Amino acid sequence: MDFAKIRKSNSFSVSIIIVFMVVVMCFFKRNYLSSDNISALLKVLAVTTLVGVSQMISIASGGMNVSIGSVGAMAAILSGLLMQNLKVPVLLSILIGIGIGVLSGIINGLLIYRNGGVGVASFLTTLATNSVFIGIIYMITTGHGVSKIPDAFVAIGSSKIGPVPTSVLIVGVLITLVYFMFTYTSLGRQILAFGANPKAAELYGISRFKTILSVNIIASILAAIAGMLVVMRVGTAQPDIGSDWMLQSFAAPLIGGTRQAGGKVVVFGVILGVLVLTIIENALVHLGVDVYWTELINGVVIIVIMAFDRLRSIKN
Amino acid sequence: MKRIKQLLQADLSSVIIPIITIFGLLAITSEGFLSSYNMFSIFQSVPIFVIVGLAQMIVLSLGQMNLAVGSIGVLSSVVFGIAMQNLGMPTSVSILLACIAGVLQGLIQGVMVTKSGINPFIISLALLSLYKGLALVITKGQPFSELNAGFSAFGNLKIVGLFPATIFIAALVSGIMYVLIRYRKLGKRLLACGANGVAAIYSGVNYDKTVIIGHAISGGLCAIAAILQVSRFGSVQLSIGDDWMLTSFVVPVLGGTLLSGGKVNVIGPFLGGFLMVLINNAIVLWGVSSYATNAAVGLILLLAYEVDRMRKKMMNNQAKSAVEKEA
Amino acid sequence: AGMMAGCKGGTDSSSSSSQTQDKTAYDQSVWKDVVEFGAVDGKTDKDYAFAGVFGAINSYSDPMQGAADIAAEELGIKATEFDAPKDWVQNDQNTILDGLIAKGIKGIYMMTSDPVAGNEQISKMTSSGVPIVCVGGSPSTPSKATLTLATDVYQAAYDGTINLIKAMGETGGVVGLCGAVTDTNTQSRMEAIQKACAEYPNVELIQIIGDIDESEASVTAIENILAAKGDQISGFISTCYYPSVALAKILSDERYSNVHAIGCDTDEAVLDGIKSGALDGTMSQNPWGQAYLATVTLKMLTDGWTYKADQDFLVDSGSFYITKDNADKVEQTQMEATMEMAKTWTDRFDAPAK
Amino acid sequence: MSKKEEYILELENITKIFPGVKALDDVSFKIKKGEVHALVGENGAGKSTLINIISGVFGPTQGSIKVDGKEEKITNPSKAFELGIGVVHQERNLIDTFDIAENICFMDISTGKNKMKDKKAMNQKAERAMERVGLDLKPWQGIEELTSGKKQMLEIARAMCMDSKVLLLDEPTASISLTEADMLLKTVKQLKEEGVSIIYISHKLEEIFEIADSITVIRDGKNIGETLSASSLNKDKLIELMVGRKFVTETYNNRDLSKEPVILEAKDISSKKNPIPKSFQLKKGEILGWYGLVGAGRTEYAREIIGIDPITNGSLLIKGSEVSIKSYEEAFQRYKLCYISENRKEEGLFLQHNITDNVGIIALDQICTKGGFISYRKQNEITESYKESLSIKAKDIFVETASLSGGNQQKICIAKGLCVNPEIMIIDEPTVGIDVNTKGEIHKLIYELSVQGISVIVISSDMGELVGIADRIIVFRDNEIKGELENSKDYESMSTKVMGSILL
Ligand SMILES: Nc1ncnc2c1ncn2[C@@H]1O[C@H](COP(=O)(O)OP(=O)(O)OP(=O)(O)O)[C@@H](O)[C@H]1O
Ligand SMILES: Nc1ncnc2c1ncn2[C@@H]1O[C@H](COP(=O)(O)OP(=O)(O)OP(=O)(O)O)[C@@H](O)[C@H]1O
Ligand SMILES: [Mg+2]
Ligand SMILES: [Mg+2]
Repeated sequence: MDFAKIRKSNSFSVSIIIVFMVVVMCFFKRNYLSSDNISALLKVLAVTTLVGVSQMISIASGGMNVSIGSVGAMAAILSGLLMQNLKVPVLLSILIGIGIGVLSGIINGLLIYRNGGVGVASFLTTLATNSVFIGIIYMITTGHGVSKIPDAFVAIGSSKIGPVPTSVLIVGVLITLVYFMFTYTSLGRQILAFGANPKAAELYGISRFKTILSVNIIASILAAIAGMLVVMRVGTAQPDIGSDWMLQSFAAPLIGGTRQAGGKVVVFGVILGVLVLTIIENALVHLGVDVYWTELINGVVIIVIMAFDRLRSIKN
Repeated sequence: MKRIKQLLQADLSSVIIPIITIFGLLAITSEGFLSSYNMFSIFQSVPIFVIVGLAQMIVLSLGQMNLAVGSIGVLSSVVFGIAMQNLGMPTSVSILLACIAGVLQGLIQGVMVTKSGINPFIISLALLSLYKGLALVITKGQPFSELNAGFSAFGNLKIVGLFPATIFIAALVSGIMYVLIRYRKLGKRLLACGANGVAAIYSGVNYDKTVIIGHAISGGLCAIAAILQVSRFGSVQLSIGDDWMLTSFVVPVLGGTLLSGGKVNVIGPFLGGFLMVLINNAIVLWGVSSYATNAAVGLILLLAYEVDRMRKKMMNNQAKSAVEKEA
Repeated sequence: AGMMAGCKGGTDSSSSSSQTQDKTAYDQSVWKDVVEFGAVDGKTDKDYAFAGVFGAINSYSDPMQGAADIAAEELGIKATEFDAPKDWVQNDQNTILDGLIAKGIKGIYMMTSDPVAGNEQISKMTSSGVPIVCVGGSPSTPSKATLTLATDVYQAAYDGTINLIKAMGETGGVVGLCGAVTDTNTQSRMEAIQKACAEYPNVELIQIIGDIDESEASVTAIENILAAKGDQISGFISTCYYPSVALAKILSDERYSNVHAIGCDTDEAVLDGIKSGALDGTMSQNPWGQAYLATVTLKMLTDGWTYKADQDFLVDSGSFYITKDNADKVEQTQMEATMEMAKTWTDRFDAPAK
Repeated sequence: MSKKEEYILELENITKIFPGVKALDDVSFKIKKGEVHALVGENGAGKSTLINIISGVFGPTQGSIKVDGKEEKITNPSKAFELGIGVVHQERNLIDTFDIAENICFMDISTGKNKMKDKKAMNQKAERAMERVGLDLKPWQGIEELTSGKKQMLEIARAMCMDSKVLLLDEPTASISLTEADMLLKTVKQLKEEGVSIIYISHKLEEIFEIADSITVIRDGKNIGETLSASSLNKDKLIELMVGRKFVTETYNNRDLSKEPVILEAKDISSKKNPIPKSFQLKKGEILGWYGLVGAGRTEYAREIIGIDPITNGSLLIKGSEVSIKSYEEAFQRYKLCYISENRKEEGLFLQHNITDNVGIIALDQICTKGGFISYRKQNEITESYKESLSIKAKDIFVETASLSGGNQQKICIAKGLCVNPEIMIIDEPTVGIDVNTKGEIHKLIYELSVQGISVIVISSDMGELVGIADRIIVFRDNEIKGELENSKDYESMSTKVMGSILL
């Protein structure tokens, strides 16, 4: 990759903005880059990145998945309940949590396939399954969190390996795997081809069924892991986990350069997108912005960032 | 049997059949269901669902999404509140101002979507924060509760002891939208832009203008929904619209609007809204835990898909066998 | 657990038909000979079908149905129902309320999902002859509800902040954590925090963070503010549930052992936080007493009692500062305070004319 | 036994019924190893449907297929590839977000044979494939900006590198230039030498006679008679078989337009994309042909004139007065200047809409009542009349345009252009993918329009077409106008002149 190409990329302009935001924040707040704040940022970053990557995979295949949050919550609640009530070992619970992801991925995948496959169908179907999943969560928990989570489980989230929080490391590994999948494996390329032009992909031998199923399983596994990471971070498994993931999950990959219509992903761009979102959130707290202004500023900053990216791409 | 087949073939069967089924079941199993209190309450919930659904539908018909429906609603109602409470304007002027505010917000969204080249989804997302934020900054979160008494009464006005006045507004708005989409040039242009933007341009349609108008109408509808909500609550509330987004998608989709743009069913949202309200009502009347509300709505949505598939399959088979017979 | 019972809903309670009702509970209660047992004046059991509806699914309302059913048993009426919308959405609550009335519920104790918007629904219900008693938090006034049994949210937030400041040794920086800023109750809580902080010259209100009544958002916000201004913060006052749970988790870290915090509600996670020392205490209200007295009130209103015009609309049901010392006796504390109120409860009403 | 083995592909009694249409009715034919088998027939005859069945896109309602003498159920495209059947479909099927190499080596990706991506091997493979079809592009280039001709060649390159025993080519030359087509035909011949069997569909009968060994004619979903050897037929006879009656090509006489006023004049128009200034004049009632090879810049020039791409320099005069057109809407509404795109799927049709709605959107003014309300009765009448006059083959006017055959879709695009009563029409490649019969009808239509006083610019890469109908021909090459010729209506002399000016 030569520099000229990098300079033209969307990731580059988003990076500039991130650096700019950090510099401004450092100017106002000397301790902005304190290790405390960096670790606070990283912890949020980990979960949101996973959520964004999960959505990115769906977008890549030309679909949308609005049930990410409820899948995450289901995995979190069920693994939590198993550990709390049945004293199931931590590792097994995690595996079962991932299993929930696989299962809901299969459900989503089958229904989406049955309902036609891409775009519309995936949005609607996951809208429906999301409602069902949330219903299930609330029927199981009656709205109560699972608070007796074993320390060993929570420790995974709060521990560090070297200077890096374990959760960040887990997400780092996962996102690298996803990058690898999209760049080097034929499954990844198949997903992209299907996303860009489902008809052509099918005419030339890509199975609609397999693609949709694998996309949804992978996306749901990531969502399930994200849900459990939240539990590790928060210390309890609350039924409201994932309730605010939907918009972030779309915003992060799209800001990061993923093509909304499918077929093109910038895997590490998701991290940039998440950085933008979390830095805004973090900065608003640091600057002590009045509660009534946070929403407004949030909106304005996102528009400014996207406008900047746009201006640069016009110039190029 | 033939009747049932015919019914299944109707475009709206995927919403009408569940409505009839649930209505029938409720009427049989629950004695309170047909009470005038309950009927009134049901009809009272429908209008806002319908109009919010229409607001989303018109943007869906363009092949886009309006995530900011709720925020447009809340900012419009704040304008309404300021006009009526702080400036002492008469009701009609306040309503007009609120609608203008809604149209304006939609207009801004439309202009940004067409002219800025920024991803429409992100624009809508950002405006969602921006409009809501603006409403909060203006009001500091304070509601407006000193509204014109007559206006507040309107939201709970009964006609013939059964129908809330607001449902007539919803019917009127649906009717106007129906005519607009089906019988006016604008409607054809909207659908064309949704189906294939480039082809629309080559058919002499001003794409940008049409998209902007579509968003503006959507904004206006959000404002109308907000005003109805205000009149039902009797106050301007900054949480108005917080719960609209999901509804706005579910209602038109239950009513048969394709999410990919280019095809809509204007009567659909009315029925879709009615179905949603019926489901919610059934859950309380049958004493099902309200936790199941979500699950039920989801299942109905999936069911709508099944019915639709059955319908298409049947029609295809019929057409096929017709060809075979000919031969 | 109380909520699951609500799911079954409309199941016939044992008291529905027979005359051979168990009056032992009545005989031992404070209501003996004051409020009549069972249906009166040719009314039937059906006229005493009551329900409770909370503003959202929330652990605050956990003790309510149990308390209401104790009252129902004491007074010889049907067991109550309980329900709540998933989120604080007035429209959803309206659907539940209207459905219950259609189903034949004749009296409701409730907390509005939105204090202002819920008022119109209260008017609608009362005008169709269903008495309403508000609990948990007051709707905006004037309201058609008979009365409100609640803790004054302003007072509770104020008291909580004062308790925090005392725990801090009356000096240091305070951070307030609040729920939805569109809620008028949140606004009064914010005012209360500001006022309490202003009363102490050495106490500075660093910031109030709003809109974080969610499990993830609250953790993020608290971590962010600790990273930003950790050295200035001596205490947190939380006025809603999720931030309280988050504080219990985050402040259990040794580094924050000198940061004080007062939570809200008495959920297990919060009480555990108090026991472990992460939180200094929590502001408990009295949901048990609210539901208990509200049910009694509904029965009285149906019997023909009327609320005296000179009585306050808002009846303080008390709030308690729960610390390590009384963390095990939360419900008991609430019951005791309630029974104290119950002794003079009927004084607030005019007895039915015979 | 030995005789049977000669056939690589045998179709037996294939019937395909779509809801409402019997697309194929008892079609049978056989293909020998190493022969080029042409399928000809009018638009909507069922050729593409047949291709789709052989390549596993959908199954037949009845009938069976034998590959190499063995009966096979080809249930999906992958199965077809496994059996060694490669295909280039009528519509473009490339992945826009993939680069050239990935598109060419798409089968490696879709079959998942090579689990890991080997970029280098892929690039080499792609380069070899492109060389074979005469494409000079870099394998790592993106494809979004390629012209439609290049894209078509890419698809052919992809089909070539599948190493198939049978290759199905559905109108591969419809939108490519003559040189590219020559290259393609050469490759086809070479493949034939290598023993590959080819099914070749085209409406260009010259090509058929150039390469086909045997020909099967399909009319209304049935095959007409047995398969014929190409040498036993001539063009007229073939057309007669296709159309079902004797077919006469009309000739249009030269007209004297010297007294007609100039209605459209472009003076040194250039744009950012095309800095070379170009001028031309169009008279009232004239048919002006724009000839050029694919990619010569005709479409772009037209887009500048109709206000879609902005003009940087030069001036445009309509009826003598200078105009500045800012959008196509303006050109269309105000100046009655109408353009029909060469790209019917992307720029012409609303595929999910039915025929009436496709026509209605452009004829809004005609179908509206005085009060501005749309009259569906009028919309149907107008559509019905065009269905008749252009003989659009569809069950009725309420079918989705997506389900129509390619040629019929093109006719709808033309109907769309006609129904606005334009004063000036620019028709870009009007007869791509159109059968001979309809082609004649469209030419007649264009001629009649010009007689009514409408001025028409016909952009075409088909010299015969232009020589047949144009009054004057402008020749484009590399974004430049290379010459302007009066049409003598004599194909031989005109083509030498045109080629002369292109090479100039
Ligand atoms: N998916 C479909 N659904 C319904 N009808 C279809 C479908 N595909 C094709 N048809 C119909 O089948 C008939 C044959 O179409 P086909 O595309 O095979 O024609 P063709 O011979 O390839 O014509 P052309 O030369 O115009 O490409 C047409 O009448 C067409 O409308
Ligand atoms: N992506 C591209 N990169 C570079 N040049 C391009 C690109 N796309 C088109 N061109 C060039 O633009 C010019 C005009 O193309 P245009 O499509 O207008 O030609 P045309 O004569 O109409 O041919 P066609 O029959 O393909 O429409 C050609 O020189 C072509 O090579
Ligand atoms: Mg074809
Ligand atoms: Mg062209």
